[in-house]
Amino acid sequence: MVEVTLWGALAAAAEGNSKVEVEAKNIRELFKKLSERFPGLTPLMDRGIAVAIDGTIYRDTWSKELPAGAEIYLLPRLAGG
Amino acid sequence: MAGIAVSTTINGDHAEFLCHPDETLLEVLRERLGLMGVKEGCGTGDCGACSVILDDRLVCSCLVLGAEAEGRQIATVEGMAQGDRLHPLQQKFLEHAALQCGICTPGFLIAAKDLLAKNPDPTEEEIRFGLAGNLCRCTGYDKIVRAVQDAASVMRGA
Amino acid sequence: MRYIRPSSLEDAVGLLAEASGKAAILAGGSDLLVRMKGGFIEPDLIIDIKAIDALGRITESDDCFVIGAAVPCAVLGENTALRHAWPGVVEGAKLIGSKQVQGRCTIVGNLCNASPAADSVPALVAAGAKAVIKGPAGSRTIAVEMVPVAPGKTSLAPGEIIEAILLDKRPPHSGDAYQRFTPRTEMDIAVVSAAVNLTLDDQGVVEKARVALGAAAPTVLLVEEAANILIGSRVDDSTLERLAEVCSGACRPIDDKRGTVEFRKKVAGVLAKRVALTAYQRAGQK
Amino acid sequence: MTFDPSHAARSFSSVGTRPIRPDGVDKVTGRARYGADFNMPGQLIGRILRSPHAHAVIRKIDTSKAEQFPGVKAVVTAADLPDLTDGDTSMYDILDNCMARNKALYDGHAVAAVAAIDARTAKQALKLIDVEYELLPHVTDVDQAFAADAPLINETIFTTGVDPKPDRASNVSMRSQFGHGDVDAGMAEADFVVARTFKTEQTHQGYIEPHACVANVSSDGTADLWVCTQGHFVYRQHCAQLLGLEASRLRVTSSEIGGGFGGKTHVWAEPVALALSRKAGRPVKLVMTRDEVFRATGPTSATSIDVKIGAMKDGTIIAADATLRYSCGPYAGSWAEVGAMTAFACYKLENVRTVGYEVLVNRPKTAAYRAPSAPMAAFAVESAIDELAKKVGMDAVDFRIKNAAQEGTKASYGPVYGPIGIGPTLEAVKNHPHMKASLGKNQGRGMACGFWFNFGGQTCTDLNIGMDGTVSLAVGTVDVGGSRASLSLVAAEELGIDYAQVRAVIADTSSLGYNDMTDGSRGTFSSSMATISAARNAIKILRARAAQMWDIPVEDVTWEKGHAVAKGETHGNLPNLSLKEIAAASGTTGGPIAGHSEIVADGAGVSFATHICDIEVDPETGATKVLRYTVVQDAGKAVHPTYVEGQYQGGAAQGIGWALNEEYIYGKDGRLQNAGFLDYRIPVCSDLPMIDTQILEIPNPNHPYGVRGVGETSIVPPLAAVANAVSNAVGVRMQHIPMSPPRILAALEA
Repeated sequence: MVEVTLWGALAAAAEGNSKVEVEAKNIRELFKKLSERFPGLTPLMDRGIAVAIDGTIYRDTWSKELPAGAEIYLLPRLAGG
Repeated sequence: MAGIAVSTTINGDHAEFLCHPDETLLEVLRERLGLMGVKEGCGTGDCGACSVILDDRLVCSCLVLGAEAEGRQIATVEGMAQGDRLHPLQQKFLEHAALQCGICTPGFLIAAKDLLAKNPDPTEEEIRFGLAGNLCRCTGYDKIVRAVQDAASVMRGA
Repeated sequence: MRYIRPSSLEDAVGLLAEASGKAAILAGGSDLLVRMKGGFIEPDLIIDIKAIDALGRITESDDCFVIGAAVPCAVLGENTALRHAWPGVVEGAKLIGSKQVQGRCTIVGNLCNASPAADSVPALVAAGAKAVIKGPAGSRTIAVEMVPVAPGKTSLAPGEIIEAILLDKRPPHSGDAYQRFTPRTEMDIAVVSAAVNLTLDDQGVVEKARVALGAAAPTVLLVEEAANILIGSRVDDSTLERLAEVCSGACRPIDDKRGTVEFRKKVAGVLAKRVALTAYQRAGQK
Repeated sequence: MTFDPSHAARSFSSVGTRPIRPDGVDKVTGRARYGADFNMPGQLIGRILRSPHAHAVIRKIDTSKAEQFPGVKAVVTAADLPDLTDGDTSMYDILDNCMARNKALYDGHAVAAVAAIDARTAKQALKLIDVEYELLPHVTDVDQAFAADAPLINETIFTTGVDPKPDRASNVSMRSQFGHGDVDAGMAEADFVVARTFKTEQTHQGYIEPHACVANVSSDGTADLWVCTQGHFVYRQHCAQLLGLEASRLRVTSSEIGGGFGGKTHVWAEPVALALSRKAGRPVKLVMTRDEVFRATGPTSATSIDVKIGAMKDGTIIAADATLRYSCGPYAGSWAEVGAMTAFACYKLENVRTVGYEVLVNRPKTAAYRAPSAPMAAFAVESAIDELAKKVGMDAVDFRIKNAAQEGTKASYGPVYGPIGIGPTLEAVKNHPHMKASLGKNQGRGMACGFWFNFGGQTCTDLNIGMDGTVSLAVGTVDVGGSRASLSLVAAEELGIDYAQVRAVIADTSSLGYNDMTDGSRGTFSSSMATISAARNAIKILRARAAQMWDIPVEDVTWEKGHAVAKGETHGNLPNLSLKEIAAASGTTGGPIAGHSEIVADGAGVSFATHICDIEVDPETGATKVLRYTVVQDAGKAVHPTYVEGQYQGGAAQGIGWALNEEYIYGKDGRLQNAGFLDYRIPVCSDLPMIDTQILEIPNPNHPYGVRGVGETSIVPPLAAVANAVSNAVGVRMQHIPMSPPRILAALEA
């Protein structure tokens, strides 16, 4: 079980929850479960979401494991210049 | 619209071409003569990427008509190196990393060549004002100015 | 479209007079080619006047300098006698565009472009320069300030060409100066500008003065009231303050992408003060 | 990949040196080929017709006269680019931006295009296209567009990120919020509070090379595109999707790129060129004019930002709050969101809240510009921080040091930081001689901090070892500022050979696996990671080949300084085999030797910088002169320090231009008034001083050498550093950027 923090716009789409507990071993599973629980998140996830695990931001490595007790943050997937 | 026959000298070599009355020297150099080192950044004389030396004057080739080249001497970046020996400015631009993307570089080299021909030992301020007609968006000009200073010193034999 | 390079002024005037469509004079090309590129003008005939020998020279007679219509501004700066006599005029001419543009642009082109912000015009107006005009009906000579009548419009009749600009030789103790305001140090168009031309008496009192402002009205302004303030003074602080006030008041500028009405008024006065001081110092040294 | 701590003490042999770049000679001799420097046999010239109106319904487009004009070979409109985006709204927006469908949404929006035998014919043909417009009310200002009664730009936009969902459409496409703690309670507790509103105008990346491409679609369904881009693989994806082509049948070759800075990260005219080529059955070259570049591509957001920060008497910031409104052009964006994330990223804050609003306006579609959105937020926050430091009575640097984020700090945008460089940059600035130099009359000094995330992303690299022992490195991240040099250094470092033995090239989309574009400061970070891994894969093969040549077990072969070294008691005396010797024998030991790498380079380390600026202001005219400028930034590890300095200096120069003079100026008619380099004033050489740099190296724990991206952070602090310098020089807080002379004079007289 990991605790995941959602940023503002995402929390609004997750019925106002800014923190949710999810049983997930990696990023792929996390996205799948969140999407099942809060269908409103799906369009935002399609637009792109990054995951910060203990401060390191992952944009594409969906196989990345979520260590127990890790600090997990969902963030918008950003554009750069 | 009949073409105008023009006979001119480019980088020391005789060149002849036909051009439209409203065709710029920049268009002629790039599209008719294949001298693509001359770049177009704006086409209105505001960026200096198309700089060439026309007789003894530094000009933007986008503000010169091809027809005006008749009987003149034109120097472009393609004529700076002697065989495989780079011009000191070219060498110093490389050593100082005075280019990032490099699109403005030919114009800067030509402008700097003209500057040093007229003022072999310029101050930093003279270099900065002398090159103010050439825009560079990558470097902040710092390394360009240093490269010109260094090249000037090499060219003076110092 | 045709491109013709006549070798005599008469031929040029003839071509211009006979042109059936739109004809354009090409000297430096730094305005013409930009307007052609932007599609603002599509001439049927381009008359390149640079092969006309007399137009490419600066000559000196006993009483004046004659600057040919095809002389690039860079050449003005290289003429020692002209630079010494009319440093303000040369300053203005040398501020047009970049070094690349300097090698091409001409003061006559700058004048005929009829922009209120033209850099060389205020100093020419302050200098009392004259334009020699050749046309189908012969020659005439008029003050340069009579050439532009509105932004982009001149008083030249169809078929007329400006052949040269005349600048008088200077009496002793004379000096002129020009400054413009631009956000960048180079490669810019005047937001507002000022030129002052002074002649002093032996005691250092201003005897004659002309003050001109650029980009302050639809055409360059010759501000007589400002000149009157300088005349009789030693260009002291209180004179300068009054000069600034009068110049600011004389402006009739617009708000545009380059500046606001308030800014132009204020800075016109500031620049007038600064150039008056420079002109006074220059005059005192001669 | 993780940082090898042994590198901290390691002395690199290639990395950290400053050799001449491999593409340098071509660039100083005029031989390098940029977007417009390529031609194809039988090529036509394409030109685009653009809307002169800021907001108008396109009633009818009659192209018949243009089609019949001699020399015209194809005319296209939106009908030739049907919507194949299948519900992908961001791609639909890109499509609509390439060619307006129902409405023209800004001055410069493409409405039709022609391909003709030459540029003159194409230009004349554009005049023969009749477009019937029905004008609509427009809005170009971010605050006016945000207002409830503003003209509506897109009736399908309902603000997301608010609960409940709004019942009517508006120009606000998204609200986003970040932060933690109780800001209101914190603010109530504060001994000192600064609250101000700031505004920044829209700027353009200002690359000197206009967008250019040559498109060639064959009747057999294959296509080629030569184009200046920051990401040819991304352009392939976009073009294939928009044109209905198979990605593998569209080969995209990236030309040398004459500057991008974020402006060449998605397609603009390329799909139009392909559509013209498809229709005409001939190659089409399309080069934008400078006017088109300004009117129709690139710009960054204009912003309006409210900031409120509270501090205790001892200088601790107790609460920080910001509301940020960012314009995104006429399509939904996520620019304010990034501004909201970066705004307070430099600080350790218990109570922080940022709210961002994306605001649609009738201006060109906003594109990324170097650390997109961060400079404006930093301007607002760092200006308020400076003012707050004064109120508290602390030195501006000390105040920031006291509140700087550090390892373990919970960032204002959420996660906890690893090792970071904000503190060290501030300490370096505090001790910098620049901070101690004296100032004259009308002169002021300002300093400011900046933050940027940096990205990694998908990366693919091939390293091929030739039989003569030279190495060809094929990279897929476009080289925007010297990365071929830095990647060659990395390959040389890993293989233990000379830099001169490596030649890096940018491979086209048919020659290498997919790569994300060069954005987010990722070029050297991610391609160096892939290069290291490709080199290590090649070394495995080199060791195996040496083992074969020696006829010993591969476990007994190590790789040291460019040589296979035999270990073990029985064959420890074998003479080392050089890479060159192994390569020469490769034909008989199993064939070509190569190393490949396909990775997602995650773990880009965040980056911080602190800048110092001295400025002189003419109080009578508002004119400014930058007297001295210093950049201190963390690079993690500088692979090619000269090009790292170049990134620092270039970002600073762009930021200075933004701070002082650059801005889009729109008339009441909604038309852009300064679409050229004369009136859009980027700094010229005589406007700037030398820009001093100091490179700090706080290793990124997620990169084997500790590399962090360096390209973008340098543009974040300048707006604020310059504004603080001007404010200190004139004694009035500057709140509107650019601080053009009329604005400074108006502020002085207010």
